[in-house]
Amino acid sequence: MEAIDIALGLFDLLLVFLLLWLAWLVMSSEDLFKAIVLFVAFGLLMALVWVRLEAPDIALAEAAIGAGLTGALLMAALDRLNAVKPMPAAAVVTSAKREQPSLPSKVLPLVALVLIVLGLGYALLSLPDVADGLVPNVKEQMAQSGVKNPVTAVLLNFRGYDTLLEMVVLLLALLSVWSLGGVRKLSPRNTNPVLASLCRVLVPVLILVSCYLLWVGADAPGGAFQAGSVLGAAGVLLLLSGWHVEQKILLWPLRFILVLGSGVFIIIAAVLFFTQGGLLTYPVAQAGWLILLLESAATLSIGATLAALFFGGIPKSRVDQ
Amino acid sequence: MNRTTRVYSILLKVVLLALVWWVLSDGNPHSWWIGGMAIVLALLAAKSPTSQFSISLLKLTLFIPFFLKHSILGGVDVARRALRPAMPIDPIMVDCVLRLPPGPPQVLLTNMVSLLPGTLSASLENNVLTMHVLDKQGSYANDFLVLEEKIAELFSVPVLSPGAGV
Amino acid sequence: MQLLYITLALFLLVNLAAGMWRVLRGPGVADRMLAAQLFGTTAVAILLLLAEAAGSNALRDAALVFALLAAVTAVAFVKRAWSMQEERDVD
Amino acid sequence: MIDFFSILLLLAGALFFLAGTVGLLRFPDLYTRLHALTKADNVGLGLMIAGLALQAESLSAAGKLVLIWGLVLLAGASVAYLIARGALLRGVLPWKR
Repeated sequence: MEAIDIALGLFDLLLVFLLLWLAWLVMSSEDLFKAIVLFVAFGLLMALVWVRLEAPDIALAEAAIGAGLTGALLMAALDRLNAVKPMPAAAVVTSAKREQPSLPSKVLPLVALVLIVLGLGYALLSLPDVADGLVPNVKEQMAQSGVKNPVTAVLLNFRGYDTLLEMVVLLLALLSVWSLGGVRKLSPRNTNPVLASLCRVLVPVLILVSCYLLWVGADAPGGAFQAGSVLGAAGVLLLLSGWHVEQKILLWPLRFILVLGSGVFIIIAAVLFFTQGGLLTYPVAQAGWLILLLESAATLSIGATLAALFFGGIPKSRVDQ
Repeated sequence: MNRTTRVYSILLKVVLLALVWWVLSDGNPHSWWIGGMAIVLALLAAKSPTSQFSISLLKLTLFIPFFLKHSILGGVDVARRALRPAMPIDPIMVDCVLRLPPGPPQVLLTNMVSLLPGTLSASLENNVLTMHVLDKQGSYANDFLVLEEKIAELFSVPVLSPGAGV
Repeated sequence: MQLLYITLALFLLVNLAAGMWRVLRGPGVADRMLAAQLFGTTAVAILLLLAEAAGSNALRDAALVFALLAAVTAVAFVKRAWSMQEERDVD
Repeated sequence: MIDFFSILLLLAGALFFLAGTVGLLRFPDLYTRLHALTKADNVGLGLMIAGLALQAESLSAAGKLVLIWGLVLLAGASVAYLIARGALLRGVLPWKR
């Protein structure tokens, strides 16, 4: 089996090297578009790293969010940046600033960097050689969690408030984008038949995959965030192909779906608080379906939020001003 | 479009989506309660404009070997050109007047052209397909006509007036 | 078979590293985007090889998600990010 | 016997991936690079998936592999068209010998 170890060692080595190189290139690139493409490649390699670290849950999440939707979100952001100021001017400004770096501005970041590296190195070296962490605790409690996948058990049961707060963060992100102003209208209906037929195939498949990830999350890698971002991708695709949405749907139903995830979480937490005496401590018999309910609501909200983030400003239909 | 074809096309979609779900869930029989809901949702999203074209499954199975053979040939052709030191390419843009009706037949043709040897679709506008051809000495014109006839057969539509050319 | 899967995965990773040159070189934004597309397909293949080597169904799901979302990113590029940029690159 | 075919298909697939990368690096313009990418890579992935599907433990697992290939194929062809069309609209001229 030695040859396998050598091959795996080389694979890991090349992966780490590429990852560091890409990270450097992403940060040092002056061309924003190039940086986005490099960042997508970075996310892609990151997913492979999680695979090698035997964390398929995170690999799946990284594939869905890091390498997938983030690229689309960043491109939408670049599109809006371009609308604000033309690129060449930005490049001129940066190169002018570059001319005279004073000595402290050179040395201080270096010192900070060395300190951080030393700190990280110390933290890494002071770790115990073999650490079980919380694994035994999780294993012990698995029977009470209502699901079979330990990651889902941790995210939605043992530490359910983590996921609740993440939902709120997403909502806040969207609210801050909306509060920046700028009402956007839906793009006109697309007449490109090739794109339209691509959407006709991809959107149903994306919906099926999203439901599948939601379902499989109970006993294997998957779950609300992966499912939500796949759903969000379906929304992005529909937006790009000129999907027509009625104004009345954009007003209340959309907002309802956006807060659904956090809302259901909070309602369940409140009900449990009065009946069980603790926030998000599910009774064992009900844990399974409660988690599924929470995850379904969260999936819808995450999907809608990501699509809305991609869209940018507060959506308005074409007719309405 | 009459009632039977509409029922047939919805049924075909349900079967295809169910097949995808079966594959996704690894044939797990306990997954179908959520699978059923997923299929209904997907169907609602896939609500396509009424299309007068339909494909029989028999014709599709006959079409697949043709497609596989030619896409492999396409891969071999471009791989050979990329790997040969002399890199024998001599590209040109060609406009073709399509003999297929607009809609799914033209879209399928556009996508297929990009996978077959030496050709790449670059624009589909008003029944004219602009292709990028990798080697102008190649047999692309003939291959294109054959492909068009195959697709017409697949959709059971007649090829219109003979009009392909530069 | 295990050894073959891992070796091929390594080979594909080397391929991907070579493709980096096109991202850096450009010249146009579309050229860079193409290289990203190549990465997507290659990553799908690597994930499937690793999935087979580890016998893990979850990695096949990751490959599927990858394949789907790479397409969405590419469409987002064509419709959104590829507007004023190319004019600068063409001149 | 099945293993033999698998190995053959996997190696052939890798060769096409190599050709795709070489094409991406060597070909002179966007359009020709698109040729290399859509055709060579999709055939490469197809052959690899065929090799892996022979090893799959169940019919549905093999089906998932085929589904992935089908999606990559459709997306590859459509995206190639969208990019080529975009380039044409922006006046990117094809390279001539």
